[in-house]
Amino acid sequence: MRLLSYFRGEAFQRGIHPPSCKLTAATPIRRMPFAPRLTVPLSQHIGKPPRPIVQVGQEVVRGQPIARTDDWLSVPHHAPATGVVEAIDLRPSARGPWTQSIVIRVHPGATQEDLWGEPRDLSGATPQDILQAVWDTGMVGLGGAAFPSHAKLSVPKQAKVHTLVVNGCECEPYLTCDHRVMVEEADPLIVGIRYAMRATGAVRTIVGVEDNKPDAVAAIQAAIDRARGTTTEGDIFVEAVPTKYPQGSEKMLIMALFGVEVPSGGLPVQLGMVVNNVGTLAALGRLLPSGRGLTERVVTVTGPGVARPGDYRMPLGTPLSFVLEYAGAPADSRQVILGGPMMGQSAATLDVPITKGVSGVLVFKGDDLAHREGLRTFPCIKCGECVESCPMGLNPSQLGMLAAKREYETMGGQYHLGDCFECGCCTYVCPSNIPLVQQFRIAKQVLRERAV
Amino acid sequence: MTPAQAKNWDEFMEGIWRQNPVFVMVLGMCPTLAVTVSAVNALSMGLATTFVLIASCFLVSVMRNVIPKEVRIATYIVIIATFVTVVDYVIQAVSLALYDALGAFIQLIVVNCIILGRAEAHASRAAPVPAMINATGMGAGFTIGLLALGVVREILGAGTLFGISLFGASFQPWVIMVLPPGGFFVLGAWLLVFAWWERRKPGADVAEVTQHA
Amino acid sequence: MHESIGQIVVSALLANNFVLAMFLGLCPFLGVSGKLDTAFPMGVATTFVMLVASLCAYGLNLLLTSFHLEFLRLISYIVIIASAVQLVEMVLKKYSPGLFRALGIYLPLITTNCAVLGVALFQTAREYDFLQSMAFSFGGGAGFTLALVLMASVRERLQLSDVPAVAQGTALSLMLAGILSLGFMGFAGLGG
Amino acid sequence: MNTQAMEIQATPTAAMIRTLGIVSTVCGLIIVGAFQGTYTAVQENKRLATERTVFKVIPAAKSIVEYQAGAGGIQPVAGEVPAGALKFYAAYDGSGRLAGIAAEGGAKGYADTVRILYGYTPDCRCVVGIGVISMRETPGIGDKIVTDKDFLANFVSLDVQLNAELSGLAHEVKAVKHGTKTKAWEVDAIAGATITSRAVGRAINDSAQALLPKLVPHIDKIRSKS
Amino acid sequence: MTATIEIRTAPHIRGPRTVERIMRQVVLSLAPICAFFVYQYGLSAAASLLAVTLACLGTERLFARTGSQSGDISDWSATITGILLALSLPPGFPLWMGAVAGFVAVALGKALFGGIGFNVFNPALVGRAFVQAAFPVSIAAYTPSFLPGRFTEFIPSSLAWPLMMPADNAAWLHAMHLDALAGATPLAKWKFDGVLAGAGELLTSLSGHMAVGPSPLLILVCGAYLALRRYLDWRIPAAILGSAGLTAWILFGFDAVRYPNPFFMLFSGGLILGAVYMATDMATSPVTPRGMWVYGALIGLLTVVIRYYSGLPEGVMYAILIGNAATPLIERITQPTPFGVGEARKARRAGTYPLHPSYISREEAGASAPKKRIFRNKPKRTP
Repeated sequence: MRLLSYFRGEAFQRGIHPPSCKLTAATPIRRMPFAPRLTVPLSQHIGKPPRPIVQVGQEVVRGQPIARTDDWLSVPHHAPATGVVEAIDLRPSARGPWTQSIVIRVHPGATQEDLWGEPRDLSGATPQDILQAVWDTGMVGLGGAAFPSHAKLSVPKQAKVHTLVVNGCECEPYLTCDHRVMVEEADPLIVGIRYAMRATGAVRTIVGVEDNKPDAVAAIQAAIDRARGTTTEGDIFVEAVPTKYPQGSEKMLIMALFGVEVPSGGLPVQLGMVVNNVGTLAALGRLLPSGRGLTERVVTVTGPGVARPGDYRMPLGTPLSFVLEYAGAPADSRQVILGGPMMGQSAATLDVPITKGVSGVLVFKGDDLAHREGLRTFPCIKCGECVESCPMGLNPSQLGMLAAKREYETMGGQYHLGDCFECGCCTYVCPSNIPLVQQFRIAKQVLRERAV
Repeated sequence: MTPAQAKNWDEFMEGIWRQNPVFVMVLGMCPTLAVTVSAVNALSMGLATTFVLIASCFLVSVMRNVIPKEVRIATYIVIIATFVTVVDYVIQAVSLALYDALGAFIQLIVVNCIILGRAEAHASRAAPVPAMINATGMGAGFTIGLLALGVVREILGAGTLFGISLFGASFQPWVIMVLPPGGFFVLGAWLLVFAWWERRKPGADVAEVTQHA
Repeated sequence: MHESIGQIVVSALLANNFVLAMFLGLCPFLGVSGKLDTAFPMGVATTFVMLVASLCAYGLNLLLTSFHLEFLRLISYIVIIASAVQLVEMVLKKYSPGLFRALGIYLPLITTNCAVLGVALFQTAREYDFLQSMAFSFGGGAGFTLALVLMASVRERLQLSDVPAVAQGTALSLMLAGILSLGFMGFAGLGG
Repeated sequence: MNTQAMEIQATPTAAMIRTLGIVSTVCGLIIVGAFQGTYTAVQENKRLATERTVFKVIPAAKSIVEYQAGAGGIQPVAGEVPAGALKFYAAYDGSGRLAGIAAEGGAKGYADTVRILYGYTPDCRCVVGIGVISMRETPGIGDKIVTDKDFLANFVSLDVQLNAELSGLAHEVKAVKHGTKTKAWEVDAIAGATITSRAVGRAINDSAQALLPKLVPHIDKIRSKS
Repeated sequence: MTATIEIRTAPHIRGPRTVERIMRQVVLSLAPICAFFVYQYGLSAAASLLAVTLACLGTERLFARTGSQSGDISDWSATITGILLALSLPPGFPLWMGAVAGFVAVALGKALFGGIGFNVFNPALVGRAFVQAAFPVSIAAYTPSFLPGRFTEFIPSSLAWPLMMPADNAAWLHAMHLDALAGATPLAKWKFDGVLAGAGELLTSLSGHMAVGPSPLLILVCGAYLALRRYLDWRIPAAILGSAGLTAWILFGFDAVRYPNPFFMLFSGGLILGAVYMATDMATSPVTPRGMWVYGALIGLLTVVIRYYSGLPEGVMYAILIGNAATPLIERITQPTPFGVGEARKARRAGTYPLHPSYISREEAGASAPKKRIFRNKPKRTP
């Protein structure tokens, strides 16, 4: 298998090729108008939520900080629109439980220009200064994980970073927001990359883009050529990698680009690398020089039957119901997914807002689900499809059988459950229709609880 | 029936039914599977084992107060081995053909867990008469078990029962029944039948439900 | 007529596997084959005891035949096997505590393992010489271990299956042993 | 645990030895009694079994005598058969004349060794019958060597004459494929049971190769019942 | 948007493959083989296929009704079992024995363990091994192929009364002026009579009255179709044929007189059928890629050993059964190495950028190479 994937020139071993369904790849990014009310949850990222610094009834200006914290693994939030703080209380969130949120009633006729923030010169800034500036923008990983960007860009003392890897794979079917960002905002991306290189001390940057997006590769290459001579930080390259799910996982991308495995349980920084999403860096490239905060992001709204699918630049906090109405979701929608179809979450209600980590809104109709619902679930027939698709080289078949008998300890200790990052390949390919990933999530949760 | 008789009857039936060494306790498997290719062999083996069982239990019971704890197992084994040797010679004297058919398994009665188990668990604590009654029950249970196997294997494997042809000359024997796998299968099938029967009894459902919950 | 050492080993290991073809040592086979972690040490311990017992029985038989005391064979064999197991236990305890801890709990079980007595009786009945006896007991022990390990690994897997409630337990083990035995029938005549 | 250990210590060694001694004595008595009591019956059984087989392979026989053939000729068996010597049975008819000789042979069959007894008649220098002593061949296939009439017909007159130097058989006895027997020393195998058939052929051949060169030169010594 | 929305967990899309689809594809690929089998042996073969398959389906239905089974006849797996079993039996095998084989295959080989996916042994082979042991005479009674009148007349042994001995085919064959031995399989002919069959006959089964099973070439083609569509794993047949061929070739090199050539080894008997269709049964073969190689190599080796050295002419069935039994053990030893757990591998071709020389060493990164043990994945005893 290893030999075969070598000869095929495959990026990494195993993985799957789901139909890409990138309906919106050629549509330019459009702006979405303000919803009447925007809901900004305080907890939008990994780490502690910040404290609100505005009161109910206070007028806020788009771009003005409304929540702030000193906690390292936490970022400030900025008002996504000019308006009045209507409430600070519990609102539904995508994950289910209601969370503390700031609700802003948007002024009619408010502009989408950012009115807060002053331009600054970062040409002589130290890495520490840049990190602080990144922190101030409230930036988190826009690829979906929503890990605070300043934390990701900061290098531990004992480690040394030589390469910045920029993740432009966007391997999830349907999603095209990163793709459009790369095509349309290649120049800000280069700017963002240069800041990131200075922050991390990397001497070169490689942008990895899946080879099903040649226009993105060309656009970035053009931007690199334009920037040539002005950069002082080091070389920037763009590289097409073979299309495969889950290439967007940083470990898989590093495997594809360098042919090395990130040690199990380790981080890329152990190999001297830092990985960032293209969307994040492009946004940084725009926000850092102007000194503004993150108030909007590009979200793919798509799905079979959506009337106006496309990539929309939408203010954070826009309620899902508004998004769907604007994009023309079909009346018989039965499932709304935040994120991609492989790893995204089902929205529990349409009141939940778009947050920093949402990269797509995917709508399925009843017909699309009927096929899946009609499938019978069999016991594992040991066809081995999952073993051949698990990018982490686990044995989902065995893990699934153990999970069915609640042998969680064995799964964790003997079969490396901890390495599973829930990409969903095993469940996608399983002919027996076993909810493998779902079982693994439960198992990991149980193990985590037992460990405490 | 007087209470004493009832108790004796109970002791006797325990080995035949509730603690049947073959079907319930699944002990003494080696002879059970090896020699039951025909009903005659099964019966002889059962009787030989029963004899050893009764005789050893009697002797153990008689001597139970003299035997020190530390050497009791050794003593039991010596006693059992003695009676096995006796049986060995008796069978040789009665029929050489039978002796050949049972082969080394007569001598292997020594390590049959049933006998040592009975000697240790029952005879060493009971008076000679109850010990013998219990042993007889066990032996009878063992013999019945062997016979159940032997009858099935002989009927299917040779079309005969105790050497008498049942289906006429053109019967197709199922050779597998007299081969090793057949022994495993027939005993397994008997156990399945018993398990199925047990579960049909009222009350089994409740146990099942709680097990699944 | 004269069987070579290799033939004896192969025959006892596969074609006439102690457990699957000769029904010897079934009690531990059914009892200890639930887990692979215990099955393998048990097999090794049994093989070791079989070798020792075979050695003792060979010597004893020489002694008994020279005094024409064949009728004491069975009783002396069983006594010597019981003592051999005790001896092995004591020696291991003294000189290899690690091994003793690994095998210790199995050793008493082996005394009543008919495979051990079977080796002694069969080697006498077949009039094997010293080397043949050793080969026979080694092959038999290895065959016992092989059957035990195969059985244990299959049963471990079946613990993850939804076996019908009726079939759970000894019945399933016996059926498995039967199918394994069917498979081993293919080796019939091997070494001939 | 401790009290138990104390109790164990409590039994004096002498008592243990005494008990074991008593048990051994009792058991010994029982065993010896059984051995002695059954000895004659067992020997009688064994003799009868042997005679029955010998009479089967040599139909004319009425009585038998055990002989051994060694380097120094042939003599009646007394006690142990020495190494290198071969045991055989001389069978005599009602008038005391030698009816034939029966000897054992064995060869590896399909499952285990097939042991047979074959009858040899010096008059025709051929095998006149076989009987199976022990085998574990597949029932229905291998065990046809006992019942298959065509196969048994091979052994009514199977040529085992010696070569000119009397050092071995003139022609090797060999089982051939079913239906292809052409020579008197060939054994026509049972269709489907070739391996067992071959084992029988080999058993006769091996035994005859070893026994007959030692036996035939001295055959006159046992022509009549002594 | 008025309809209520539903909550599900990721992934929200699914691959097209289902158990029924896999099984249906296998049945489809078996169809040409069955057709050729019927063409070779006529009425009896058709009746045998029908009887065995029906017995399997009936048994499956019976046990499915008890509620203890994970599948049903609608998943096609019992059909596969029936067809494979029938293909592995002689065409003139008495129908009642075929039904017994079918019953045993499903009852003992599958229902006992809980149905599809849980069986430890290939059900078809359990059934085959059972009747091989039970009726050794009938199962060795092959009849020549391409007999005249095969479409109008049954082979006499087919129509035996239940539980009764079948008629001997010898007289029937004799009436057709065919030697009684014409019915021996090429392997039996070689083993007992030292006659080697020709290459063409073996490959296509088309010429003469050879008593061979379905054509190996046809099976290979059908298997290749399945393998290309990834309905069976190509590694197992490759490993079996490779190991059997290699072993046979080495032995042939040692003693070309005693051992037949490897070509004969590969294409005679049921090796191809076993390697392509029987050993690849998903539930009973390892799921790990490395395990598949080990499993296949074991089966190939055992097949040759049994064919050469044991009393039987054919050993594929036993080899696969033993391979099945060893599968859990093989799987345990050959668990895949998780990503990032193995030792650092050299940059491969796909890796476009070699790592910068100044990157921190693996030791500093805290990555440690795991120790190798016999049972690699043995749980660590943690207090």
